[in-house]
Amino acid sequence: MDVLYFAWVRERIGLPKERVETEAATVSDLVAELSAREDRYAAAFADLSALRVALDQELSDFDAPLAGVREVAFFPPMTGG
Amino acid sequence: MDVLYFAWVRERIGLPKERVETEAATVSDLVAELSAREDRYAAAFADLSALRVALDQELSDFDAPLAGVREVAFFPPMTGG
Amino acid sequence: MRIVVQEEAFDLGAEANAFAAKDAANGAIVTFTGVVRDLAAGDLDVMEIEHYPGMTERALTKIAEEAQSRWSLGDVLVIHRHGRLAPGDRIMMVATAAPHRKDAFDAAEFLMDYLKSRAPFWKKEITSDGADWVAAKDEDEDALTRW
Amino acid sequence: MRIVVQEEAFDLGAEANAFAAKDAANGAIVTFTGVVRDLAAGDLDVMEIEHYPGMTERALTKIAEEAQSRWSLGDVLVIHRHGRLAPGDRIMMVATAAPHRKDAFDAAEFLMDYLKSRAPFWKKEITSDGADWVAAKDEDEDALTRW
Repeated sequence: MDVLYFAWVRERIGLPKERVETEAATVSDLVAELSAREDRYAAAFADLSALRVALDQELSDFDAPLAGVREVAFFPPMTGG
Repeated sequence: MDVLYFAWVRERIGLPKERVETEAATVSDLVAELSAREDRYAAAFADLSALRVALDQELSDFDAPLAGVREVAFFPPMTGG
Repeated sequence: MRIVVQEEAFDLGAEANAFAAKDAANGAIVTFTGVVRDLAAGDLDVMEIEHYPGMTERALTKIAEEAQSRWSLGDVLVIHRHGRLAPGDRIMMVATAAPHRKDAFDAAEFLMDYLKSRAPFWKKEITSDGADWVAAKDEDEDALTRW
Repeated sequence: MRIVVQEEAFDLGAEANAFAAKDAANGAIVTFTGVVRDLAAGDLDVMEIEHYPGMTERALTKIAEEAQSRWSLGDVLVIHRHGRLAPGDRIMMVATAAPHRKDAFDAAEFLMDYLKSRAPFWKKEITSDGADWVAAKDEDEDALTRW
């Protein structure tokens, strides 16, 4: 699936988008998998309460299942307007 | 003093403005004096709850004193905006 | 603060641009524009707006000053027309500029609520059936109680 | 309904005039315009707005549709910029048209409240001291609870 990062999550991880092959069942599982990879992921995902997640461009939750999802995005709380 | 009429009060009385020499102590006294003059005034002032009054261009009340007032205006509730 | 009472049409876009051009201190600009509506029957020919020259400007100024005292505003604009208008014509506009959006919104709503019932304008609707003065609505008077 | 996400500046006046030109069914037009504010320190050089192409348009459309389902609206406009902006630049605008003023005001406030916290934009302030992502405010999240 495609994994996208925005704002300081993007800066901390160091890239805006990557292709991830995963068997993770939920968003939380994917976060754990990425965090185990490298420190920069662990740093970005250190405090999930400061993060939001979107699945296929719809806001979702960290316990949501990933079955059938093509695009996951992680970002801080939004500051539009 | 100058007495002004607006909207349907003006139409019912048949003029927008007139000079009135009066010893009326309050707005109510002036209304009574005018109503006694002619039917068209009595018709215009028949229901005071449907009227508003301004003294020297400030909204006021029918029991307000007229001492020192130069301009009295009678009109229906306002419909701006 | 700018208060304008005039018979001529105003240019909403030009007024909005000029009003919002002021400075970078006000992050929020709200405008409200009132438009002459077609009646349900759809046969409104003309809306005639009468006003009380002199008192109108005083009343609008007082309402705008009250808004400035209640909210933190950078600027206030009120434009109100009188005379003969047609359906679709713009009757009036208010604009508020504030550092924060809640102040700009609340002040604009306050201005409108007071302008409806406390500024000396009267509307007459002229249709093919005749002419009628628009009656004040209880809900407009009630709207004042929330401020 | 019109939803625009763009890097280029927009002309508030031209947009307001075009939006309000529609018809005589809507007696009330409300616009809100957001402007890049100077920081208290007064040394903001650039505000950078990042967004999530694709999701942004979807989120704004969903918010506008929700407004249309909640209030009786004739039309809704949302314009939001991204990229690099300077103090005084206009970031975004919403406009609502409705038969009645309360609907136009409430819908515009609803759009703004949701746009603040539910549309995927992120602001970064670049000053002479460095760059900082703007933190979401609790009060903006709290503002959603009233709808």
